[in-house]
Amino acid sequence: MFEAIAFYLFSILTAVMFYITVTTKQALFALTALAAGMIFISAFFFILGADFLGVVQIIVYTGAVMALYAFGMMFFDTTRELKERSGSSLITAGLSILSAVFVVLIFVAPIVSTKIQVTAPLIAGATNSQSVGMVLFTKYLVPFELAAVMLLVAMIAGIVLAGKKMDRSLTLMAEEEIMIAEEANRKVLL
Amino acid sequence: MLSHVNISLESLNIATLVPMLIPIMGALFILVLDLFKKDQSKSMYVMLSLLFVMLDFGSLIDFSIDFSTNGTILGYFDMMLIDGLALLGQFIIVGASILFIPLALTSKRFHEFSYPEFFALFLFMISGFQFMVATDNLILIFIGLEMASLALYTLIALHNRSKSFEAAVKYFTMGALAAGFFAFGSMVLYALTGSVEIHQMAAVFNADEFANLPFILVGVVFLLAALGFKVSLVPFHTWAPDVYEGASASMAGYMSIVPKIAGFVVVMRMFEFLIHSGVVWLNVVLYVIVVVTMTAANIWALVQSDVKRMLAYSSISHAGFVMAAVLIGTTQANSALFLYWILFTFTNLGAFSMLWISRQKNLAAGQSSDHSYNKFAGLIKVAPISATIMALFMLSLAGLPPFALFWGKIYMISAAVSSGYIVLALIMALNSAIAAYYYLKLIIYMFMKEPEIDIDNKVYTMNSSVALRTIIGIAVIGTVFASVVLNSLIEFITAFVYNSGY
Amino acid sequence: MEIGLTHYLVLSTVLFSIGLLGVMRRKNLLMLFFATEILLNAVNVGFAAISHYYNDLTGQMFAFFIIAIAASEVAVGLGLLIAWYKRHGNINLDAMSSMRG
Amino acid sequence: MELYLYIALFSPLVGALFAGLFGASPKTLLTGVVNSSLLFASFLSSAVLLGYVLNGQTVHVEMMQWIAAGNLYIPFGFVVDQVSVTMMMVVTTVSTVVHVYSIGYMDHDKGFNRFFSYLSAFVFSMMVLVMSDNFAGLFIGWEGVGLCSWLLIGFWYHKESATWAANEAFIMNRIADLGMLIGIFLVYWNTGSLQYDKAFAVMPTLDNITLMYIGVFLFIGAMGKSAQFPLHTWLADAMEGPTPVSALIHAATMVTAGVYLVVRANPLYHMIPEMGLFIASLGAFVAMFAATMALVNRDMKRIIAYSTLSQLGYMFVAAGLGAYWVALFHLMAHAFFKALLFLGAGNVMHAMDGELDPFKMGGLRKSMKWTFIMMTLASVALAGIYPLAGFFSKDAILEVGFVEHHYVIYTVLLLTAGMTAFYSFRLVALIFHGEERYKVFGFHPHEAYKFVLIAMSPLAILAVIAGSFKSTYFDMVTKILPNTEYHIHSEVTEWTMIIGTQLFVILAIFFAYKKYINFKGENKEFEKRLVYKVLINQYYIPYFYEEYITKPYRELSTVFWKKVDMKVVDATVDCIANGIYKAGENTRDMQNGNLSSMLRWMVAGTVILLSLAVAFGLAVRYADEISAVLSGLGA
Amino acid sequence: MLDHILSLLIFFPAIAAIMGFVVHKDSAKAFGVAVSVIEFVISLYLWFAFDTNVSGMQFMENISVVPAFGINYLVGIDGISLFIVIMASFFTMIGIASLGDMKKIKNLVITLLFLQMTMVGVFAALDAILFYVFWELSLVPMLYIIGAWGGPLRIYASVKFFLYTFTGSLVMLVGMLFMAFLYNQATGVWSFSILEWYRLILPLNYQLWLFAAFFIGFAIKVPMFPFHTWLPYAHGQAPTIGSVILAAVLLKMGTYAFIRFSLPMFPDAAAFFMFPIAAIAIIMIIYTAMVAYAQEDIKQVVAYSSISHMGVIILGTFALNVEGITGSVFLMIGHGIVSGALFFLVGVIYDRRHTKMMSEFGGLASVMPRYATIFGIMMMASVGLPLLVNFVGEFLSLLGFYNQSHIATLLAGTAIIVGAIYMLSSYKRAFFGEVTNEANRKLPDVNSRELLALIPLTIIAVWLGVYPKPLLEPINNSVKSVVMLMHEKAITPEGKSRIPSLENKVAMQTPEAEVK
Repeated sequence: MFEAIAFYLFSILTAVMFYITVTTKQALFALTALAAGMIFISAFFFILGADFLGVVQIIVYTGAVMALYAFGMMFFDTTRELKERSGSSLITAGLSILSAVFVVLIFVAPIVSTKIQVTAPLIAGATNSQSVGMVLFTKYLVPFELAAVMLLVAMIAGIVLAGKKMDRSLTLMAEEEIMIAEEANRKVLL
Repeated sequence: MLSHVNISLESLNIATLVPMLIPIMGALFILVLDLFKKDQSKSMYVMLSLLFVMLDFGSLIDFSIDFSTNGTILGYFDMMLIDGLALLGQFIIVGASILFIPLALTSKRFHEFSYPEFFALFLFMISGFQFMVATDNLILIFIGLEMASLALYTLIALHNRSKSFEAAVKYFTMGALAAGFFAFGSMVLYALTGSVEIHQMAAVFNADEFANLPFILVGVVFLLAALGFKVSLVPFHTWAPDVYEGASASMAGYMSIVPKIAGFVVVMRMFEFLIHSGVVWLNVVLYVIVVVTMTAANIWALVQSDVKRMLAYSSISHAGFVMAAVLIGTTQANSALFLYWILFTFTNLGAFSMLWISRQKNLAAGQSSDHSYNKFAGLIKVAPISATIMALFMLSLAGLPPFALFWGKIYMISAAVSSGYIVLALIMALNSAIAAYYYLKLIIYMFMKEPEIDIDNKVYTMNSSVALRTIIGIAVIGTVFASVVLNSLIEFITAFVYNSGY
Repeated sequence: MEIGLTHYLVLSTVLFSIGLLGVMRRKNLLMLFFATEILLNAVNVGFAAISHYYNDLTGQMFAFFIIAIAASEVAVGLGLLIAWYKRHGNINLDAMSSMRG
Repeated sequence: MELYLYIALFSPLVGALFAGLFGASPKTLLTGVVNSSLLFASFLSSAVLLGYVLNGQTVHVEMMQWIAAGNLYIPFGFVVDQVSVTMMMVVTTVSTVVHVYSIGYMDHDKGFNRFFSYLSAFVFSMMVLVMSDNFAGLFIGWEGVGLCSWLLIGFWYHKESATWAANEAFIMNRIADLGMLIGIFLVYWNTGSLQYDKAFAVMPTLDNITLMYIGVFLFIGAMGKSAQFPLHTWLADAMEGPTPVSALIHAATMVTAGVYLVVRANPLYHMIPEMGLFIASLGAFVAMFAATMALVNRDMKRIIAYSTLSQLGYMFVAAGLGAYWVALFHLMAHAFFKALLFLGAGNVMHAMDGELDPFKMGGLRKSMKWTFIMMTLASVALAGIYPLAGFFSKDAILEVGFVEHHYVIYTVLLLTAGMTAFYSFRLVALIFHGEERYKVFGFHPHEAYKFVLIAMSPLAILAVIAGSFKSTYFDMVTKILPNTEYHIHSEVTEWTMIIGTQLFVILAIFFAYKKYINFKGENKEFEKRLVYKVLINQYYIPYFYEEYITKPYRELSTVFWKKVDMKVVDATVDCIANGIYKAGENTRDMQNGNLSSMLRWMVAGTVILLSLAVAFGLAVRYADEISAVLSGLGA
Repeated sequence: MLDHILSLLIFFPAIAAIMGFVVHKDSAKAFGVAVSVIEFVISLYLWFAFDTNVSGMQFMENISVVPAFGINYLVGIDGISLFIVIMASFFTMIGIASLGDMKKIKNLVITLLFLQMTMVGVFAALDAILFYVFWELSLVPMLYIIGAWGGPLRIYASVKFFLYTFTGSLVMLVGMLFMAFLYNQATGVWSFSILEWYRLILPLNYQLWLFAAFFIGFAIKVPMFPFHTWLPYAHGQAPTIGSVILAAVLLKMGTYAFIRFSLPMFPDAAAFFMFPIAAIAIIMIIYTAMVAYAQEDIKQVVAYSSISHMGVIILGTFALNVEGITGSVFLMIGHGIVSGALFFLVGVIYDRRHTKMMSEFGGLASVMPRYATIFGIMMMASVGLPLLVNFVGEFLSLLGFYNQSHIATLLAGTAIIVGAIYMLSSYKRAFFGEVTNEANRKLPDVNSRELLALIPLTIIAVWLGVYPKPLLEPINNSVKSVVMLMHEKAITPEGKSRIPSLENKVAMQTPEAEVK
């Protein structure tokens, strides 16, 4: 019973939050609603016994991602309202509702498979974090490391793209201009 | 309580990671090098990257020898899967990268190559694609895909001009959506099978005799959308022309080959068993998608006024053509896919390199885009060799014998014919005819028109350098003399594909 | 009333659709990125639920990696946006159509 | 004897090539002399061969293989037998005369050398035609004479009418040649050979229908060359050519090729008498039909041309009724006097600076005595007055008609004989008698060169004496032709007929003289009559052809080109190409560069696939219910 | 030498062409002439060495290229292809020799030499893929020739030419691949060798479909109605040399391919489609002749006349008996010579006046008598006058088909009438009458360079008309074996009855494998 109440409560809350995120015209509202929605999602993780995931969700999303977005927003000065033409909102809404309806239509029928073989079963008696750690560092070690590399890539990409060197474009400059710029640069460095 | 896990190191088969690790190491090496010693010449980075990639290639050769004697190699809790498909895919990925890297050595300076990070990211990307093809675990596929994609977005943006940002943002946004689709599709299939490994899924489906067909189809649809985005099938292709146009020509050429072959390998792993298990729906849908992709892209290519955009659409069309192999699903078809793509690599990369070599920094008066058709008008008079080489690539793309793509084409059509897809074969053939028109258009501009824009002769070989000319030379040789190595190529590919069970 | 897997899957789908809605209608690129986050989060709910009902950790693993992917995307996405913004002074999607046809 | 055969055959060819070498250079008398001598050599050889044949032997040679494919074997084979030697004699005789005559006639023409080249080429073709031992060789000659006829009619190519007439002649002959060709095909596929002897040997085993077809198609070929109705119009127009050409080709030799064909194919036509009757009827009709047109015509050469046509009709009557030797005999006799008539007309034309209207002449007998004599002689022969050549040959044909009980044909021919006499002497009277009307037009007539007249004299002599060869000829030629003799059983009837005919003809001559000897002004009233209009307009047949065949053909061609080929066939092709291109133009907006719509496309694609998946999934899940419902609906 | 004479013949011009890039442009023509003369001499030597008594393939070479897919470099010639090969080298030779001062002459010479390689290759290839390679490759030089040296509409014309034929041949390619698949089904190995394919007996429905697929490729090339509209454009815009080679050699590829592929491989389908194709041939003959009659441009007259003549060739081919097929092969050569010469002749006047409209001319016979004479001879050859080259072929073709259908032959026979109509009327308009246009009054007659091309053609036209035996005999021998093979392979009663059996059998290939 508790589970049901919690499920419905958080379902409605997340849905509303996310809905606000995608519809509001205030960027600040959207950001806040997104953050709230993500926290509510972590609630599902806790309900489902995925404690580790819940914690990661809160830390990574609400902590890191939201912080990043917040910085971005400050940079972009998007507190002012952004005029969005919604000429084809009908198509937009229609498509998303349709997709939901179709999938739901299928999901209301129960899955009948009986041949499922679990590859990484929960380990009896271990806490969620323990078992996650167990799996993560055996079977999923390669993806885990790769994810690390991916984060490195993302970091490099972020730095490079936002870096100062991007301010002038060698691509568009004639060879002479580049020379002059390099000279100037060298002087500054000296 | 948790018990200790005892795993012998041999059973992990860590060696399977070597081909992917080489570029990662290379990337880290470059980053570290940059930390210690700033402002190195780009040529050094180019050669370093080239070395690493060639090393990678060497390791692949090693693996392929291993594969042909011992068969499929599994590694790391079955996470890694080195079978024929993986090897062939990696060969193309790494091989195309070898051909691509020297293209950085242009005589004019472009922004991206001034970053050591460019080369690091490039190597990371290769590794990402390699992971993507060398596993049948959806998680690893996903991470490899994302890693490669994120690097790719950056590489495009680093070209640093308005259009390349636009291209990168568009690509990125759509990529994010596609990632959502991929995740959702994986979730559905996971819900059905309790596994994220493709062979496992296949086992479960077959055991159930596809009892949950509607569910399966939902999963398949989302995966199809995600992978269709990657290999640019209509209607998930919309990113392609804009991104190709925004990216530098060399990068566009690279994009038309490497991400797609990675995508095709995944597609093949994912859909081949479904096709063979008699899911009629998938047959029909793929049939339609293949035909629409070929035809629609061709039709749009007809009306382009920019050569690079035309080549973008043509690449989409070629992707559709190759996608037919997945639909046909015989060993011959799957071999044809790889054969086609290898030959396509030479030709298409060559064509894009020809554009790259002629890329000027600022548009001349009367020129509407970087590589507009009228820029090439009367090229035969100004630069006869360039014109001839370009024409060669165009003819090859059009499937004119005896140039490279012709052989891929007949092998593919033969595969279609041999498994009863006569109508499909005809459609493929007729599409080649439509395609011939726009390739011909460029030839006509080059050979039969008078120069329209007053540009300096040097424009056409503005970026020319020994490295670029070498690459183009290799592409020319590959295009013209494809028939010489064709037999061994076919035998090699067929053996690999067949031994992987496709 | 028992909350079954189906409930979670439906919830996941609904959230995913909300995300799609956002992706399609947002013109502010930053807010468009929010929507893509929603997509991934929706999927995460589903994975966690399936994982729970099958007593299998794979789903949680997937969700974990999705979170990592989402985080990386944010970094790259923001980097791109900053670069674009520096040049054009806006992050309006409609301003971004120099290539067409 | 083979040597003579080759000399007879090839010396004209040598002449043609020789003259052809000088084709573009200015006139050299040499060509005329050389060619004439070569023709004379050919004549002599023919004569030698004639002597040989008269001894009852024939020459048959096979020079070389021409076409061999499958079972078909066609050699260049030549045969000199009784029939062909007759033709050879006629051809070489007339052509030698015409060659010599032409030296004078073409004296002032720029194309002198060219003319001789063509003329000799014609003789060569004609020799091939008559000497060939197979149908294919015959066809070579057949087409060759057509070509030379085209060249010679259009000899004065700067004249629009001449080139038009040349083309008309060629094309009309081609129409007939198609029939001929089909006939040849029929012969080959039914008998397995195109050699005369082999083919005719097999023919009796064939069924009647096949023979009928062969006969019909071969005769169509003959109709074209011999200008039988309805393919006759070209002959009169062919008079645009130089007069020696008219004499040689369009009177004496080429136009009789049709008759020769029927005679040559006598074993065939012998087996299909119905066809023979048709040929005879057509011949009789043409004889009359052409004669009527000759009655009123105002063009000297055309009158003679119609007369030729009429006489060809006679020949076909004889051939059709099975009297092949008679046909051939008339062919020979006719060649002599008709050529003479034409050559005389040529002299007159020359004297009158090319004027052809006899109404503008008159009284020329004073200044052109010899011509007058020769033309009168020829006209008398043509009219069939005893004892000239025409009497023996033409009377024989009348007799044939009578004996075979085809009285209608007989009557028609008899009437035609009268008309022949009338128009011949109308011409003579208008030209040579009466007032000297030409003075009004400022002509200064003069007699032709001496050597020209001398050259003509053999013909004049032959026109007179040819009749006396009849029995020799008969003995010779009936060795291979049916030797039916046509004798009217009762002597009284016979004499009545002969005398009656003679009287009738003489009457016609007098009538012509009376009417035209003192011709003054033109008879306007007569010209308003319908009969006159019909006749002068050649029964409106050329008009009909022009209006209902040539014009529609031209218009249809234009329609085919401008409407069908350009607007339908080509436009369809372009339409497909443009359609594809337009499809691209119209849908390229799908790629509008806006990220939102790109994302929407992607979602839309997914949703469409989803809907298909759902539909399919539901259909599979409820397959039983669906089929139950459908069967309930009676589907 | 003899073992590889065909390869020599194929690749010699190509290698020479590549070397030609180095040659200075002033000497390019001389170089081209030298190369093509050598090539022609080799081809004559080929004829000399050719054993006319052998009906099968000679000078065969077989090098395995892609054994995994059954693609071989397999070449050889028989009586059917021998003379077309010689004709190809002959026309290239006189074509280059008679080139006038043109812009970019070096490019043109090189292109022509490449074209020669493809032409010889097509007729010598005995492997379907090899055949296809040359077939398609021949489009490129022609595209360039039309597109770069053509008239005002040259780009449209060249693209139309290329795309049209390319499209058709792609359909043919699918047919080839299907054929190879059937062969694979029957024997278990891949092979594209035509000679191997001959051994395959196919059920009727396969035959029909395959025949249709090949037909589209060939019909467009020939070109058959209603696929012919590219031809007038191509001819109308092409430079003289382009038209000459197009008409003389390239069009023959289609008709040759019918004999090489369609007939022996699908005898029953050939018999089945005989009448529909005959109907098309008749339309080609009559309809295009009428269209030709309506033309105002003298080159278009010749172009349409080509189509009309190709109709006769097709008809002869589908007579399915020795007479007809022999005739059609001979007519290919005849038509090549005659229409080639006619295009040369049109080129002569175009060079002088830069117009091809007949209304611009008139009375040329008095200004240019030699020209008029040669034109006249060729025109007469074109209308099929006996003792000139075309007659032999036309006669045999029609004769052959007469055995199959009387009415059809009667209709097709109108070729000799309608042909005469348009030819004579065009000739009359251009050559006869008074000289009305002042510009024509001072036109020089044909010069020695032009005579260099025209005189040999005239001589050949007459020689082959009078003494066709040297060509006819080898052709006949080879055709006989083709017909025999067809008769043996035919499975339907219709096929058996339509294709005659020949008594004295000359073994060529005996059918072995059969597709179930």
